[in-house]
Amino acid sequence: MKLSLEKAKKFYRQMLLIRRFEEKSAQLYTEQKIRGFLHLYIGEEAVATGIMDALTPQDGVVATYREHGHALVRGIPATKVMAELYGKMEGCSRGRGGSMHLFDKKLRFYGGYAIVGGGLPLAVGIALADKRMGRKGVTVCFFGDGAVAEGEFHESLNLAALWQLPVLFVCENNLYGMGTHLKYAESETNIAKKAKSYRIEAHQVDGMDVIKINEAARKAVEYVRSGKGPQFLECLTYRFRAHSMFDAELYRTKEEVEEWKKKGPLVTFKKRVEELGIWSEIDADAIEKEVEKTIEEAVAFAEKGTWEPVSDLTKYLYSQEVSS
Amino acid sequence: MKLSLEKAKKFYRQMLLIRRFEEKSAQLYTEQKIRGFLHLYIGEEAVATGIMDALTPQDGVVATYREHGHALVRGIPATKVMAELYGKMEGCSRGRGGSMHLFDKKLRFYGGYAIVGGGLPLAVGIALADKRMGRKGVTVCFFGDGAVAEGEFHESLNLAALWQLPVLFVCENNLYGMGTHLKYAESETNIAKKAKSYRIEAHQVDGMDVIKINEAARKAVEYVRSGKGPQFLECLTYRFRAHSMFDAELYRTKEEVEEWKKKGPLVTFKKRVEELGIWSEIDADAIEKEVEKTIEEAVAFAEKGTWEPVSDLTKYLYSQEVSS
Amino acid sequence: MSEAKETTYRKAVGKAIDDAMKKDERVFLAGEDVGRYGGSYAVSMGLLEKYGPERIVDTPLCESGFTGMGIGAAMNGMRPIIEIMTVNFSLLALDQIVNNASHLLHMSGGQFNVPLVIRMATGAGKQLAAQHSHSLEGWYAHIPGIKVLTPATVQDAHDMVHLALADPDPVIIFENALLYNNKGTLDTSLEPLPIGKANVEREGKDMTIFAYGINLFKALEAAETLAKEGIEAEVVDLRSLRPLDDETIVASVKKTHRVLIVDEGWRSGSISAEIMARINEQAFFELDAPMYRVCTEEVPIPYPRHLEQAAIPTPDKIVAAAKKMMEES
Amino acid sequence: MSEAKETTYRKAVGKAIDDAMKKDERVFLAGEDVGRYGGSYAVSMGLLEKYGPERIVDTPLCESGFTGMGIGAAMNGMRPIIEIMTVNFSLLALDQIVNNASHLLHMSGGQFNVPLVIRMATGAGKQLAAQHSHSLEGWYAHIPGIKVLTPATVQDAHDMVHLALADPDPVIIFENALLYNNKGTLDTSLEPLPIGKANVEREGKDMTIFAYGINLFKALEAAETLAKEGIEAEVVDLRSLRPLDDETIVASVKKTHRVLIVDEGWRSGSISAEIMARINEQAFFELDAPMYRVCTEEVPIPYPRHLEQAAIPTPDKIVAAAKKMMEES
Ligand SMILES: Cc1ncc(C[n+]2csc(CCOP(=O)(O)OP(=O)(O)O)c2C)c(N)n1
Ligand SMILES: Cc1ncc(C[n+]2csc(CCOP(=O)(O)OP(=O)(O)O)c2C)c(N)n1
Ligand SMILES: [Mg+2]
Ligand SMILES: [Mg+2]
Repeated sequence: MKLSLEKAKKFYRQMLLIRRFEEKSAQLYTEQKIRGFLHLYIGEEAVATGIMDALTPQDGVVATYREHGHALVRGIPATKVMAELYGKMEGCSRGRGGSMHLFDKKLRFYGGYAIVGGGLPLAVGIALADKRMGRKGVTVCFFGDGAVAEGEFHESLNLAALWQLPVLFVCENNLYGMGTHLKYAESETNIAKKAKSYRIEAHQVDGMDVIKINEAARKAVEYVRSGKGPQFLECLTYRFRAHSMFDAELYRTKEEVEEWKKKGPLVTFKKRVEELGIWSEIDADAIEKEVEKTIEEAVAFAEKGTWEPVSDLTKYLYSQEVSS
Repeated sequence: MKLSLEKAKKFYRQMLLIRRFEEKSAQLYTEQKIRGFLHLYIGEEAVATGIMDALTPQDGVVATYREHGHALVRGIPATKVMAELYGKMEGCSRGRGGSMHLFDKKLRFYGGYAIVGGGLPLAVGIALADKRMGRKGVTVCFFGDGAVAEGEFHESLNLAALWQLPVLFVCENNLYGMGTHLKYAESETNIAKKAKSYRIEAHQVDGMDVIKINEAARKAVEYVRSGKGPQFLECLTYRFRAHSMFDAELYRTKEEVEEWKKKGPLVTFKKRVEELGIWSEIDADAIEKEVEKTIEEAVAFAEKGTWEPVSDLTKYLYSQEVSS
Repeated sequence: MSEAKETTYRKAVGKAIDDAMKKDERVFLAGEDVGRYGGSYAVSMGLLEKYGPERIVDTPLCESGFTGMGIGAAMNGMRPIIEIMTVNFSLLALDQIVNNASHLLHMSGGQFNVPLVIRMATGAGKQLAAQHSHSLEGWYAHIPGIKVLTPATVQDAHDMVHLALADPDPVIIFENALLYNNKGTLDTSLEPLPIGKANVEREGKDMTIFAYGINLFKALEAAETLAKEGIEAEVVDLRSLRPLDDETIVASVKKTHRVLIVDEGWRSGSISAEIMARINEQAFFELDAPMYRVCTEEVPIPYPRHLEQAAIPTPDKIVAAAKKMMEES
Repeated sequence: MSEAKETTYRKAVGKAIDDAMKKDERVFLAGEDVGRYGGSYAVSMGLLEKYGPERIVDTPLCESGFTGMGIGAAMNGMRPIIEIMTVNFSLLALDQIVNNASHLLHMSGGQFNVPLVIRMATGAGKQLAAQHSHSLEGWYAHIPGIKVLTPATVQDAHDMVHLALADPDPVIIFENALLYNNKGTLDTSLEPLPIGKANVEREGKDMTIFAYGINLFKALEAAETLAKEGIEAEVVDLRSLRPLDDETIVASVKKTHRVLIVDEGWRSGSISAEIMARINEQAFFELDAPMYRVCTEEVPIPYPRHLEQAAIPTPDKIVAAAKKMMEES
């Protein structure tokens, strides 16, 4: 396993960016600057970071409602993501989507979807289009362990496997769908095994270790890009915060959360990089400051942002103006 | 393997009844006595016959739109089934359902369903009720290979396995969903294997051999009734006739059909029973006559049947009369 | 003897479920996160401890599967309450609701009734954006074979659970998510107003405002404002969208001769249209002016508050429409 | 130069798909049994041989999966035609249609349009009973962000495929299954009448009958009968249920002052109600009588012919309603 210093710094910066961005968002939520639902990715930063690094601009991304991290790491500027959380017109979805619906067409970031499982068939179609049009893109589709029980999971995996489409399915198994533990949701809790039953190559990966995830992702993306069909990664991770901002967390113990925090992505990263002997070469303080600055700028940008005029309410219902 | 003469006769009579009943139905369809869709079970008679014999009156049955055989063997009189195909009020669904919607509450025949996959969640619920109410019933759910791709298949198998419900899933794998061969529908064509991925005990059975099906069904029903959870039987069979009456059968060759006919359920039965040395004791002619008579009576009954008055059109929209 | 108590809409629903489960072994509650999480809107908080996981059933995410499960259980003698977390996810279960639940009794020739209760949260107003802000109760009312209830008051939030459970056929209850915190009086000694009866919440002579669910309160607020300007609006709580109470509707039209309908569905094909159609059919010559409706703008609901409020009915919009109507006749 | 030819509705749709596929590499057809079977209504017969299985795509049974696939492919540059065998099965795909296809452009702030065409067979009249006889096109018209087309004529059966493919947004085409064998004239040299334009099929002065799809022909037949009794009915083919052509509708009302709407949806919440609502809003004072509608009885469609016919609109029922209306004013 090799890891360049450059890459190590990048991973650290990205994971920290997600972490701090979301801590700030949580605070802004209590200040009512951000409203609606806010699902934090804290604890799971390694997944988006490790996967996204394996992609190129020609690849596509389909995400869920817990997608701040994916959006940031895919390259949507923190300014535009924050403005979106504020609901400002300068946001990446013009402020209309908010936390659950981040989009960026140029980056082939196909969006955050808030119907659990609803993004999977789209990923199949995006990949089908790439294949048919002779492009080399890989479509990465993120979803949670909870989505696995939905019919669309089944339908999409079958289609992708049947037609050998270039999809990389990434299941972020954080053990819970809201308050429901995986063991209360699935008769078979090994999700990678389920994926294999569609004849899809599937692997379980330590979802707290960005380096391992990145390795697995590079192999998977290469495999998919070479035309061998879809692949499936189950990333074993954990959500440190509540499901959304309205969750009393009755379904798990504080101890359980604390146990997982000990192996959180930043902790694990530091340990791994120390083992590699390059932690000392990473100027963590500088990165922390840099991230802090990015977030300050993001907030300032969002604060300065403007509200979409009410007269635009029906704009973009259709591509052209249509009278009803 | 034991097979009493009594049982052998019963199987033969039942399979023949289905065969002749449907041959007659096909003829009546060309005479326009029967309308709408008519999906024939011819070639697959061994499945319903072998399974149903393993059930008791406390068990429930959920079927598809190809369910004449299931209805007859479960015990709905041929008269009432034929009257239903005619659309007469004396039919088992008051004439309203026709071929695709045979019901009989007393026999716990929960109906023919025409939305592929739509019956599976119902079977889960029926079984759940039996379990919760401390009854010993087993719910048998029939569906085709085509249904396997539907999301509801996935959702239902997971629920039944997760909650260890008394469901016996019976997949009638006749290789085609309309004109689509299984290999064009499933990345994994071994359906029993798919079922196992939910941690459901699953077996493939020769769907042309009523004796083997019956053996497998008896074991499966015992297993399910004892509270061990659901079980899954994949019966490998074949449909000899067109999908419905409007099918040019462009998707398969005459030769393929002829090959399968050589191992059809009646042919296979005779061979097996000859091996057992009891074929000579079955008076096949007498059974043929008996069946013929049953069908004549059924047609006469249907012909004599009456039409539900138009004034009853809105009856049973609700259990009690409701003004809109 | 009156047993009126102050409580919340949330607790009123929870109490009704609790009481029903105590009384009737056949009743169970199933849905996503109804148990260990405590209910996504905390309606079933505490019930898991009381009744255990066999009667307060946390389901996996599979709306079609667990709704169909409820139908099957109802056909086989139980009285399931299926909670679909919000109406937005119910689209995944529509096949089961339309093709099975609503059709079974009729298509089986009267054999299999489906005593199923489905509850779901509905409505916009919480800045949850496009995929989490639907108000489809009026759309559901198109389906024959089901009943569609829309409790607005705390009393109805409670009573309708019991009415639905007592009904031999499938009943869907739409609980507007913004109402859960509402406070009001619950009197469990009262005989519930039956399914299919609308309720005149405020008498008036100049026009009738028909509304249901949360919009009842917006209509009442608008009526107060209008009263100050000398316009006396009658406000009718529809309560049930299927069946609609034609009798009460027409009686009010005959009294006021002017109609304004408020509903949170998208305008085209809303329940407002159906009410207008019926009034046209049954009381055309009673009308002094064209009927008006205040509905939701025909767009996916955007996230920011100002756009969300611009999209959905508000007291201001109701007042404005009412005044315009008065001028026109 | 006119190139009018006699053909069938079925062949007109097939030809349009064929021509579009020839012209535009981005177009493909996907759905259950569109290929090897030849299409469940034989619309795509022969196309597999011509275009191969990558462009005439037989899908497994998974309506949600392959509809969502079509949305994704459309977002990524293709022009998919998704065939959902019949509207009855489309309920399984509704989440994809409502929450994704119809919402994406708006909720992404104008970034992702979805140039998707969905075709499905609709309607009763073939004795297919409760689960196979829905007419939900009017219901679909409630959804903002999609367009809903209902070709009645052979010309429209053809043209609307091209109109839909040229449209940058999701368009659903409802083909009434009883029309596939209809014969009529197809002139491919004609400029298609755009989406959203209704068409006056028959001029008249005494009343307007609005209809679409197969009911256009029932309305025309009724108009002939009425003409014999001295009642001159104008017959308007709505063509598109979303958007509705308010202009043509109102113009006709201003001319005839009496309105009868025929549609095959269940009455409550049908598109007829919406049309009544709009006429009430836009032309109330033009009406000489209450508006009438002939819709489907609010029951699951029963199998036997006499009950099925009793449930759905027929020329007789239209004539009877028309006469009653004439008497009432
Ligand atoms: C179809 C659907 N059902 C229910 C919900 C409500 N809901 C939102 S997130 C969630 C849990 C999803 O869990 P998982 O897929 O594991 O993702 P996680 O939140 O853990 O990242 C639920 C039930 C929804 N959004 N969509
Ligand atoms: C949800 C749904 N999609 C499509 C159809 C149309 N259809 C009816 S039967 C059938 C094939 C089903 O195949 P299978 O499950 O293998 O059953 P078989 O007919 O072979 O017995 C199809 C596509 C349907 N009835 N329901
Ligand atoms: Mg999870
Ligand atoms: Mg089959």
